[in-house]
Amino acid sequence: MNALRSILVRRETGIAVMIVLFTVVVSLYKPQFFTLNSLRVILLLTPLVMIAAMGQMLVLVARHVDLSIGSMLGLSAMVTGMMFRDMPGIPWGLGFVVAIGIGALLGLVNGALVTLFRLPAIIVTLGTLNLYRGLTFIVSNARQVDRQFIPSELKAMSQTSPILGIPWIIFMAFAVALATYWFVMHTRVGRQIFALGSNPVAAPLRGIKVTQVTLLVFAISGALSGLAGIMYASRWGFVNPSNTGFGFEFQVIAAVVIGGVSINGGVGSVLGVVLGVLLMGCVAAALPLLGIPGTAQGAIYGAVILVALLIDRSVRQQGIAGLRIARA
Amino acid sequence: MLKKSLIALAAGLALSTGALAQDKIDIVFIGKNTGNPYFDSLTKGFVEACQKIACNFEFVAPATAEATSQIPFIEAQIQRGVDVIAISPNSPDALNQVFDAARAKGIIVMTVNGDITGNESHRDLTILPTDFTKVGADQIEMVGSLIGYEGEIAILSATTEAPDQNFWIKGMNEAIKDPKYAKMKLVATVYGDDQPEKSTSEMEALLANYPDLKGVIAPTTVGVAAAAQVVQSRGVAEQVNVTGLGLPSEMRDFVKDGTVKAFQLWSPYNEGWLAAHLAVDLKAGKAKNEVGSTFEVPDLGTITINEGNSINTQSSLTTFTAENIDQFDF
Amino acid sequence: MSAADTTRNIAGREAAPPRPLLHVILVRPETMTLALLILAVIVASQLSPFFLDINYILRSFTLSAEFAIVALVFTMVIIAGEIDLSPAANMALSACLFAWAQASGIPMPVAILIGLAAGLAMGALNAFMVIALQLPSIIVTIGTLTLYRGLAQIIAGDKSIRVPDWFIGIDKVLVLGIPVPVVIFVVVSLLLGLILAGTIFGRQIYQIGTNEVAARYAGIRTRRIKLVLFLLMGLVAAVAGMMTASRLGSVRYDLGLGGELQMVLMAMLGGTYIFGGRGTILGTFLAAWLLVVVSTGMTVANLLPAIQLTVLGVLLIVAIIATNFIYSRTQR
Amino acid sequence: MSEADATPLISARDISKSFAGVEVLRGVDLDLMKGEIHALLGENGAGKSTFAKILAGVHLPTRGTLALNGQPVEVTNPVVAQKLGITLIHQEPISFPDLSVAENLVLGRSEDGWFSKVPWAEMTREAHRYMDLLGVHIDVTRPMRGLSIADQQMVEIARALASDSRLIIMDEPTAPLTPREVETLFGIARRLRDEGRTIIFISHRLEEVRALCDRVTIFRDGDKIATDTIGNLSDADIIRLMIGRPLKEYMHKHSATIGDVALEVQGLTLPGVFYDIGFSVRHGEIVGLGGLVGAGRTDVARAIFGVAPAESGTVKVNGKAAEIEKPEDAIALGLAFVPEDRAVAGIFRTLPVEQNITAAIPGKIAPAGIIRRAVEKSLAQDAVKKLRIRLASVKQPIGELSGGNQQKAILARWLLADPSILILDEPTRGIDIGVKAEFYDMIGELAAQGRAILLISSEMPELLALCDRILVMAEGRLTAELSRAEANQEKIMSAAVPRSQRVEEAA
Repeated sequence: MNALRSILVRRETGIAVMIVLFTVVVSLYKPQFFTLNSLRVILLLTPLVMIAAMGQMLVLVARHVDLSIGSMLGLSAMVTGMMFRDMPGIPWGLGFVVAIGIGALLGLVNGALVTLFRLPAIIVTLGTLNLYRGLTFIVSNARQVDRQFIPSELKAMSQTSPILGIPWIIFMAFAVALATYWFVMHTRVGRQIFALGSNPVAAPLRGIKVTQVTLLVFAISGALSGLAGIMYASRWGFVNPSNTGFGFEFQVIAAVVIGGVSINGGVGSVLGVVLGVLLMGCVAAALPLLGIPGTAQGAIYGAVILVALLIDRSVRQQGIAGLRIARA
Repeated sequence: MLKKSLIALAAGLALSTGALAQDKIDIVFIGKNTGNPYFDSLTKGFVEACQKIACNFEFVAPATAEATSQIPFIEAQIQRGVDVIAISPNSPDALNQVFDAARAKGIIVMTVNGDITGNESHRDLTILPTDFTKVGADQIEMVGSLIGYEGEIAILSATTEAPDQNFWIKGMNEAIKDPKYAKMKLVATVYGDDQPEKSTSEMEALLANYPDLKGVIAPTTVGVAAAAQVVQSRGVAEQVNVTGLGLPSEMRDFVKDGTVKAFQLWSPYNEGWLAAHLAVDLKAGKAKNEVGSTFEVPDLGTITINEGNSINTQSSLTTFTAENIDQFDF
Repeated sequence: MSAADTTRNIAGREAAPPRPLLHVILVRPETMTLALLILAVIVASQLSPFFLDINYILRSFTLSAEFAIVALVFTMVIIAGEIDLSPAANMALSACLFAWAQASGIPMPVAILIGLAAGLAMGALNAFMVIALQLPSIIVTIGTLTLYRGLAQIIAGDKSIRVPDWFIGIDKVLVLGIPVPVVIFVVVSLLLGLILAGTIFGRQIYQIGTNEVAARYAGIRTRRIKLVLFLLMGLVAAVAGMMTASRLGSVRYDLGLGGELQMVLMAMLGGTYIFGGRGTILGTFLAAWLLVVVSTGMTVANLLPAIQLTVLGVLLIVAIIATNFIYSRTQR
Repeated sequence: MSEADATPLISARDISKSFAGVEVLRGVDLDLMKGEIHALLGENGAGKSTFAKILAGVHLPTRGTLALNGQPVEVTNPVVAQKLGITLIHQEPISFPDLSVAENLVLGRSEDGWFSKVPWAEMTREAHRYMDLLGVHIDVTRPMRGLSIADQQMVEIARALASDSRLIIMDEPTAPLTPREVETLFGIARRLRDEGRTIIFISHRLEEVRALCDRVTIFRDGDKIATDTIGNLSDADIIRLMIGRPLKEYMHKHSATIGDVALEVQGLTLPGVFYDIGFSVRHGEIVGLGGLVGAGRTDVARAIFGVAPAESGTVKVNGKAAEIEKPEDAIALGLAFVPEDRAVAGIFRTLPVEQNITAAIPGKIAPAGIIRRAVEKSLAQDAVKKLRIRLASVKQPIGELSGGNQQKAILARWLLADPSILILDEPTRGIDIGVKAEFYDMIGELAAQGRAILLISSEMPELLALCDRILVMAEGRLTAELSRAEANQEKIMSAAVPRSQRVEEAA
């Protein structure tokens, strides 16, 4: 009884139910939506968001926020793309190292500003959002890196599939999600991130090195944005200084919030975030199929975020009410 | 008091720089946004022209292509006192007021590679890369030749209100009525908003909704690349022919691996080249901005100013195929 | 328990000596903003000979005036300990509704009323979610910002809606040589500055932002004051939306896109404390000019937006480091 | 004690502590033996908690040395303390509400690297073992959030066991517990002692100390006054040592004439919090409201004042039924409420003292909505003078003032509103002894002016000294009403301690 109740009030169940309902309703109108290929389309819409969402989840759990992910994605993708362009013949795998490394470095800068100067992350990352985007323009001289310069092996990752016609990058995204799951559930520092977000005052009393953990969290967010950056190059085959990663933070934060990560820290699950990302992907894939004009997309996203907030609140209130009954 | 002296100071400065630049005219080209590869080639036309003739050229552009982002840049050029503003407008009407202000100062305002349709009275002239009335028919013919003049086709456009694309789509709808295309059917027109993600989703939806689709026309550089990528990754390039308007630099791979057999465009370089020459000639009085008047441009020959003070750099579209694509470096 | 004890113990010492008056006057964030403003003017006039023209600067200010006006109310919302990221989207939706109404033949005064009512309604929705449902305002208004702009897009599509010729050009009308939007900005600044600094309403905004629980215990009507602020935000955003419509001559769904960033920049550069309780209208007033000078100076020097973005990012970070430093020095 | 155990577990020598120049602990020498339960007694602010926190590494001593098993040690932070085997259990335990019970148990113990694996299965098994050992039934996989305070304490104790702590410090652990829970706790404490561990027990309740502890150390005003075996001291001895002066010195010479009923409460109920509360307070009368922390006293006051209104029941002010739904309503009726937690519900930390003082009288400083600075300043300065608030300037942020002066400013805020009914919730908590006396005088004076005063206090001497009548609450219900003549500590305490049958009634 209790176990059932606890499953029912879990956030993940709610999102899963929303995904199922949404799929059923859309499939009634458009049977094409309920096909393996459509699953592939949905999945192909998600890998970049999913990877960055893992980093954002950790940042939110630690009671911060990272608005600069889109610009970190853009800058690391640009540097990597330029490397491919200007050093032909360089091993394509090196791109991953470079992109992730640059992303981690940019994330560390965010973390350092937040911890050393004790600044609010929302403002710091708003500043670096502009700063990193500006740097992207400067290093690239406002030039796009064209398709022909992106190694074909890299591009093939978004197209060739090891199994079931599902391309490599989707497996990579799920691998990152699994790794994150392992990281938050099974490493000491992963648990410390949750402890830190759950009670920042008590954390140092239990030997949690707050500065280092915060730096780590921002560095991970940056590194994953860098990974998403090189995957952008793989997926779209170009890197553009103004478009690449622009507005990405909104998609990611929306997905993470829908996935049940609390902006008050301490709460969040990888499964919830994965489902949140998938729900967003379902909506994005279904709209053109239903012939809903792109102009409606913004309003729908806004409504989804607000609905997620309302659900969150009612769950929270039920929790409190339940407590009161138990105490009385 | 302070204000007066500031104005005097500014006026003095403006005079002195104006005097310096007397022999060369100042041209500024304002692109839709920075980092847009299309304008790299167009800008090159300006730059190389100004190396040969009497003009100073500068390129500026806002970071994003939204309707109002170009306004501060136009205001700045007015303040700088340039002679000619060439611009690819981000909005057909939000710039009217600031254009009027520029023209009131004697600056020639020319729109390049896109016009402010419906508000033509707010600019001096427009330079378009080709005769837009023919684009629709050319594109229908192209897709027809690729699919053997038989089967379902669809259009993947930019935004629903993009004026040029809508004009061409209108042309396509007219052209397809020709008996030659009787076995072809235009089943859908969708809009990818010139974003790769959105264009991809729309293309995927087209393939899902119309399993018998034979051809897709994407008359926008972002759309055609996204559509090509979808058929490439789905491995359906043999069944679905993607064509449209694209940049050789973005399409080269798709053409070479056979995903796209042919697509079209014009020369952005020539737009810049022509605009710079025309600007110098107008300022020097060698050309007149009147419908029907003509002027000479090296390499392009005699150019006529058409109805609505509109100029075309080439009469019809260039077609790019695997054979010729390596001849183009933009 | 231990945290409370620690604060008690720290507070347990004797009263600190007062700070010198000069220190009080000079060591405040607005001083920093003013210094940056002066510096920016000097740098900009070195960058381009065309910059130092008061008419040009005023004209350039009109391009940001709508955001600047909204940023003043935004400052008050932040001081009250909340945030509203939706006003730029509100500007777009109320302007779209207004333009759509007048374009479909509704008389102009009624259309204006529709626009204003829409702005108020959007403010009311924010207020409802934040005050009545007690949801965090930052996430609520990120949601409503997406929603409002999305609705604007549904109403207007990608089309521009024209406004009548007589309505166009508010920025071209001069009062004593000053464009009307600038005049409005100055008047609103004075008005809100006086309200914030000199009335009990303003005082209570600071008190709520400093400690909302204590404010409620002291009988301050915290919910009502926040409601007023959110409604004022909605109303002023609607007015700003229509001012933008007048300046551009047409309305599109992307009107004011990215304006929330400008407003945050203005408030932060002006020394408003992101967590509430501190900040002034004077700071935001100066910061608005600072922002205009910086961006105009760079634009007229034909610097690429790359540099502009970088400078803005650095400026924001420097400003908050300075603000936090100043607050930590003045508040022991 | 046998000679074999002669090496004390902890030897503290000359431990002193100052906060910002104020010495709160002076030269304390104390030996804690293995296998003893040692009580620390003293009034609030006597230094016992500070001493405990120095042992646990929360504070660093300004002077003095500690030795563990005869070896000198430096306890620089709580993590070091944990490693040395010293655990401090807070009254409201510090926990990570979103983490599971088992995780809370082991967090901070492991020395392993960041990326070493969390041994879930082992952790859960171990947590179960400790819970079984303590004889409590808590699902160790559920999150900490929502656990009762007693259970949270059990988790803390389990944590001490898990890290094999030799010294366990319990800071007022029994205040929020029911008698049954207290019994369980004591049983565990005794068992731990018999295993050779040392327990420091901080409490105000003599009967508990007597029931549990072997030795007792008494603190007063930062000095250690005495250490002795509990059997050697009578209650009277202990009280005398704690307060250092006869009780009656505290007595306020109350000369107010008691008038009509000012505040009358009937059947006030907020389910789950308090039930059927009824009492009255007359003009000129000081009515005390005693009981344990968590008995619902503050909730009743909050309900009367409209912060969190009751669901049923009536409140009458000066004989008229009053609808109080929010604090504004209460203020309009002439009520004032000085809340318990100054930092949370009282002060505006960064705002000037004068703005803090005038916060509740907008109508007086800004008659037409516009603030009259001169009026505000003179009102504030008068209040500062009258209440002898020590500060540099009324423009100073209130956060720069000492706790007692902050409290005076909050009191000043309400006195400016000229309330006829004043509710004071723990008004002297955390205030220096000298300032306390000032407060007692002021409270007496306020009553003498004809105001009705409801005084909530956990300090029995304070209630006994000041009040005309004393009400006592336990578990959300009024359990006693004592006149001044009949009131004494035993009666208050016996009414305050929850009884098991009352628990059943409530359920």
